[in-house]
Amino acid sequence: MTGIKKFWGRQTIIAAVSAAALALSGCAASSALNEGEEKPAADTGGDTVKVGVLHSLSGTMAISEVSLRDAELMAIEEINADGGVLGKQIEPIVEDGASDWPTFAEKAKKLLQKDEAAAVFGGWTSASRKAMLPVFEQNNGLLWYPVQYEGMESSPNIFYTGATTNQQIVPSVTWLLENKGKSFFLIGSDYVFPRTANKEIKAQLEAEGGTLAGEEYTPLGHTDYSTLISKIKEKKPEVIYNTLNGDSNVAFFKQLKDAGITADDITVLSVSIAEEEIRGIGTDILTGHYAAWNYFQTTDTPENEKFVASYKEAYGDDRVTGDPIEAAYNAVYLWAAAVEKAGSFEVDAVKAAAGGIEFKAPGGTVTIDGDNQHTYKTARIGEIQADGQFKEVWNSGEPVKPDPYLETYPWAEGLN
Amino acid sequence: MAVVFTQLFNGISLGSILLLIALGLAITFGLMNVINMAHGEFIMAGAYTTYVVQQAFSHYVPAALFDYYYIAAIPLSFLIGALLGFILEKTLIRFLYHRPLDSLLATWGVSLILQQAARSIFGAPNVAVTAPSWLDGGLTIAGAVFPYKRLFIIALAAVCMIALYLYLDKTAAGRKMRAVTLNRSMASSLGVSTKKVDAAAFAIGSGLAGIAGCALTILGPIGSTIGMYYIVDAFMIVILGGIGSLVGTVFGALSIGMLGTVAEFWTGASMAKVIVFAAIIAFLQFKPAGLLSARTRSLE
Amino acid sequence: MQPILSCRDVKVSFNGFQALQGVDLTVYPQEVRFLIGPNGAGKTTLLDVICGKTKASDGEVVYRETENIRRLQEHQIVHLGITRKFQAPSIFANLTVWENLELSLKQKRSLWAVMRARLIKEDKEKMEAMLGRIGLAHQRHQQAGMLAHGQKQWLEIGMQLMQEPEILLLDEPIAGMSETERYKTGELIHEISQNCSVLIVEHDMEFVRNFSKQVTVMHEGRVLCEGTMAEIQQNEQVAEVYLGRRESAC
Amino acid sequence: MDKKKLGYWLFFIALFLGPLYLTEFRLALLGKFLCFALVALGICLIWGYTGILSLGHGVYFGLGAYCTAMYLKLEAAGGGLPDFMEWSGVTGIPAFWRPFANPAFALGASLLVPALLAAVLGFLTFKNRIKGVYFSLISQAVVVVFVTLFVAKQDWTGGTNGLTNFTTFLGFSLASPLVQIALYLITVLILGASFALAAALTKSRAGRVLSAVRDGENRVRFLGFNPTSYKVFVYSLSAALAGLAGTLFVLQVGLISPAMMGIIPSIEMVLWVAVGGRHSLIGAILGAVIVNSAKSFFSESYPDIWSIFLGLLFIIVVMFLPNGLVGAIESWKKSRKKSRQKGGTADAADSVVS
Repeated sequence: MTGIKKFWGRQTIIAAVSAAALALSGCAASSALNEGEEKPAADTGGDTVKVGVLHSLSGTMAISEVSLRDAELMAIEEINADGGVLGKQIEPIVEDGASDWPTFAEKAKKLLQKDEAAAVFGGWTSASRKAMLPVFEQNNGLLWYPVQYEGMESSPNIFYTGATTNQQIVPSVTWLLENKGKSFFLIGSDYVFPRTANKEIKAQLEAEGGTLAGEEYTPLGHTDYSTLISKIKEKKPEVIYNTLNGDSNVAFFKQLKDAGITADDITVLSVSIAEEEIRGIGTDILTGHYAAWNYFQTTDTPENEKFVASYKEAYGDDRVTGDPIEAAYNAVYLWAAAVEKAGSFEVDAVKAAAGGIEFKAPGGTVTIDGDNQHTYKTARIGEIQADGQFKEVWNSGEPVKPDPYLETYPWAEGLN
Repeated sequence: MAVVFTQLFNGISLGSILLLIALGLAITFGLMNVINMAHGEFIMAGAYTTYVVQQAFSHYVPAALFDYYYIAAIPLSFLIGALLGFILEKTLIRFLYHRPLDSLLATWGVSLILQQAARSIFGAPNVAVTAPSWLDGGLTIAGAVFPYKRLFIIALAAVCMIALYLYLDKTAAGRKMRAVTLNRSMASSLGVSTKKVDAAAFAIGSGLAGIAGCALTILGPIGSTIGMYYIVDAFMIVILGGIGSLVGTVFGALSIGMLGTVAEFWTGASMAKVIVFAAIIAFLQFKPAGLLSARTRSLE
Repeated sequence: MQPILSCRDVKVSFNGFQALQGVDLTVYPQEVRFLIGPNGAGKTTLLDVICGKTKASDGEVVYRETENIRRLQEHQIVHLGITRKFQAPSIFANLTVWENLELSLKQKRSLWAVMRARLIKEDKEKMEAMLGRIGLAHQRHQQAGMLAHGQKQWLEIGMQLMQEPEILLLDEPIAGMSETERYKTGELIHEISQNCSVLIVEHDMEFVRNFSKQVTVMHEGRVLCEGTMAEIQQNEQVAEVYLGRRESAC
Repeated sequence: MDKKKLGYWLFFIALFLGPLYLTEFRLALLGKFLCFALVALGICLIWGYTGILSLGHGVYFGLGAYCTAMYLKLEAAGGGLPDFMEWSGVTGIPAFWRPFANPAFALGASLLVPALLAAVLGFLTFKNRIKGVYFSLISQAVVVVFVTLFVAKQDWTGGTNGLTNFTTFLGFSLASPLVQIALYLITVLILGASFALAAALTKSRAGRVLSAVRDGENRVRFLGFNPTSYKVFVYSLSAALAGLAGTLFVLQVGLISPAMMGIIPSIEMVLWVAVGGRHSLIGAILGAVIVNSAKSFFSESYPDIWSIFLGLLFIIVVMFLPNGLVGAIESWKKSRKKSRQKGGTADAADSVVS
């Protein structure tokens, strides 16, 4: 019995600690807050309206997402300076998703239930969006997701202000086939976007007369591309379609150049390299390669001139804009316009009013498609210049209607 | 045929990169038995040092001399890594020599702090380092291209290895280090200051991580998280090679490099990673002491 | 009489170094056998081989003429009734004296049996008796790590005895003990040998002289000679390699 | 002794009554933390009591969660193909998925799969006497293997997105607040039961063998115990607890992805135990709740720098509180007792409070 006595005896004090811990778990878990109502509903009382800004400010995704937060905060400031929305100032509540998907879900829940945010702007990776989706659907919240993605989704509680595949990938593949060559080598990081995108590209290649030279995936964070480049050399493709993510791009392009492959030998078209990423990779090794987007910092519109100027003024001359940054900026304006039209912050009212909302965005006019809550966007292809900027070589002329399920493309029939 | 040569070369190249990464650990972990999870962040520190040196050269040094920034960056990366290691040893590690599992946890905390510090100083996005132009291009033999950068890294790894070997075997300071790591109490009773030797050994190991970081800048990204990509690999190499054996570390790095590239060539990069790590786990079941081991692993 | 343990041509090498170069040793029931020899003679290594800590590279270790235990694991050897006390006290420092003894009880040691095990009256009585015998009755609730050095040695001997061994291997049991403690230990060893064989490695010649019957001298991984202490002291070879050297060392 | 038990009872009753005084959001958070506490309990058993430091418990947590998530996904798909398989181009449900349509099978598997994997891995490594930091590092290699595999086999596992967007569990809507409260209560009950089980184990003779293994594995062998079987047992038990926690997590949070099995979460799990007190079961539970509360708090208040706080926490605990909060409180209590004994002013009322 001594053992038992010892076990219990050692820890008498714990009972007291338990009470303290319980209080901690309750209180610390949520910072100073007023005990809110059980049911979340956009809080429209007072002079301000709260919105959430939810991006990864730490962890591996912080590299990309911090700029989106900056753009969203800038748009909010501009709107506030202009008198706000429905006469109310927008009060942004910034949260860190920490590159961790359950954290995104947890923070989304917090923004909706505790802060009663009228809308949340956030996310980058598909995984973070997928994690937040059920939260927004269950709490009838509103998420504005500003990054190009793989399509095949249309949640009633999400507005997608980045491109879906038919506004970025599909036209770029057509352009490559017409201008650069028929033989494609697909490389991507091993996760959902590249795999899904490549599935669509393969179907499109088959339908439009291209050939598949190879398809390779590398784990996220992979940095040795020597073997993959050997494979590319063996297959001698004319085009490399690149859906690598983040850091891997740096390693890939550096090592591609070392292997003696230049833009003249094989064209690389990327869909995840914007102006900011170019700076991290180094312009010298990217010059002459291509990227497909809906916006470049060099896009020639009066709105863009102003946008770039104020972004640099707000965050420093050395900062650059880019497609996701612009889409994040647009998201805030589109939401504000929809609220004004609805005359209410209520999610259902805003959703009902959103269809057809237009915004003269830096990258050209964008319009919300009421059917799938994506936006009409102009597709663009740019060539990377020695100064780290893009020279636009092609655009779709007019905004392309979003088609997340590729329903209007016969070759895509078997895909979903 | 060119493919075979290229792949063989790729294997050696990857092995040499892994060796550079693991060489510092071979000292701090292999000889000193300290689990330093912040080793990856010392690699990161070396990479950022290279970036800073490059920035300094582009601002203050005539353009004609710019290409030599890299020559200056290598010893500076070593010094920064060594300095960080020295501070870490003096403030934290020396209290934890008898608690290896705890040093693992504490240094993990250090690595979190260093990563965040890098983000605060250099910003969240990656920074770019332009490799010196004398490393551009490659040697073409029989249709296979051997990039100069990779040849350079192989050479650098070899030089570090040899320098380390000479230091440990041929200098008085190095022999003291060996003596302390082999038998602490005996060495100290012979008048060796174990405190000094510990600090020096840890600093050298960390400095080597700095050099690895400097080398990585010419091949890959420079950001706050690069340390995390390599840390597990580095530990696996040292364990696989055999604790306390530098030669074992070389074998470990080269065999992982070769296996990795061969597996990647036949399958894909993801499956190659799975195969390599599964192979390591399986191998250690049969030979828990690693390929070569200087000491029998004491049981208690 | 049938030997309880016979080592035949036991060899051990560590990375090429021949620690044992073919040792033959026979131990009989209820015998107290002392193993002496200069440092590095292989005495402790021999104990290691018998208890399974070190695996012999060649030779046989036979228990009761029937079972070769050379390849058995340590705990299996313990199950046969061969227990070992190490040179450095190896008790469980974070457990109490009482708990240390409880773990040492002769019992079914399988996981399932131990999980259901309860202290029965008989066990408690045995443990109480042992506490008295090793003089730690008042320290029963102390953490073993807090005991004095001599007390730790006694506790460990007690732990070996709780296992009711057939063969007890002792490595320098009196190191660090006071004069009286030494004497008591010697007495205890003779008492023990009523029920089991004891194989002792010891450096203290005084102790060996006082308590030995049979002594085996080892040198450089071999058995040099066997006999009573008196016979050993007459042996010139022994004097040369061992006693002679010892005198000069002193 | 009764006082102590009373304390535990009060603690768990207070948790059980959580729905009465916590908002829906906080209750959900606490529910999640209690899942983590269950993992911490298992880690405490192997680390604090047996001396095995596993840096790979994320895998067991993840496997348990995936087993249950597969069932939820199939139920959400209503007999059809789960959504992610559709867009991954899979035409039929893979054979190994099919049994998971049965909830009993899925829940059973969520316990047994982690336990079996741990048993196999543990048996090999422990039998080969790999321990200490070597075991810890090998457990990290296991994490790398599983995370890479789960990410790469996207058409079977959902890739980096993981499995999410569930609808019902045994027919109950997971979105319903009542169901969430019920799940919370179940979590509290399971945590309480696991705590009682773990406490019973540690105070049994087998528990003392485990402590003995921690203090000196070889010496245990010379008492005739085979440490391998004890270590394999406790390691599997700990893995099963992690798997169970994964199940409860996926039911409450509605999401599991390879990121949650990774090296970083695995190390964080150990931190919880270190903060609470590695030698104390209740400490492990408190540590998990406190660290995660602090994480939520800091990342809400100072999102940019919470990893610095986390890093400092690691260092401070290791350097100054090697036995965690519970250890610190105990030694404080001891020193107070001592000083009081010296002063001879022992106050009866005071000692009742402590």
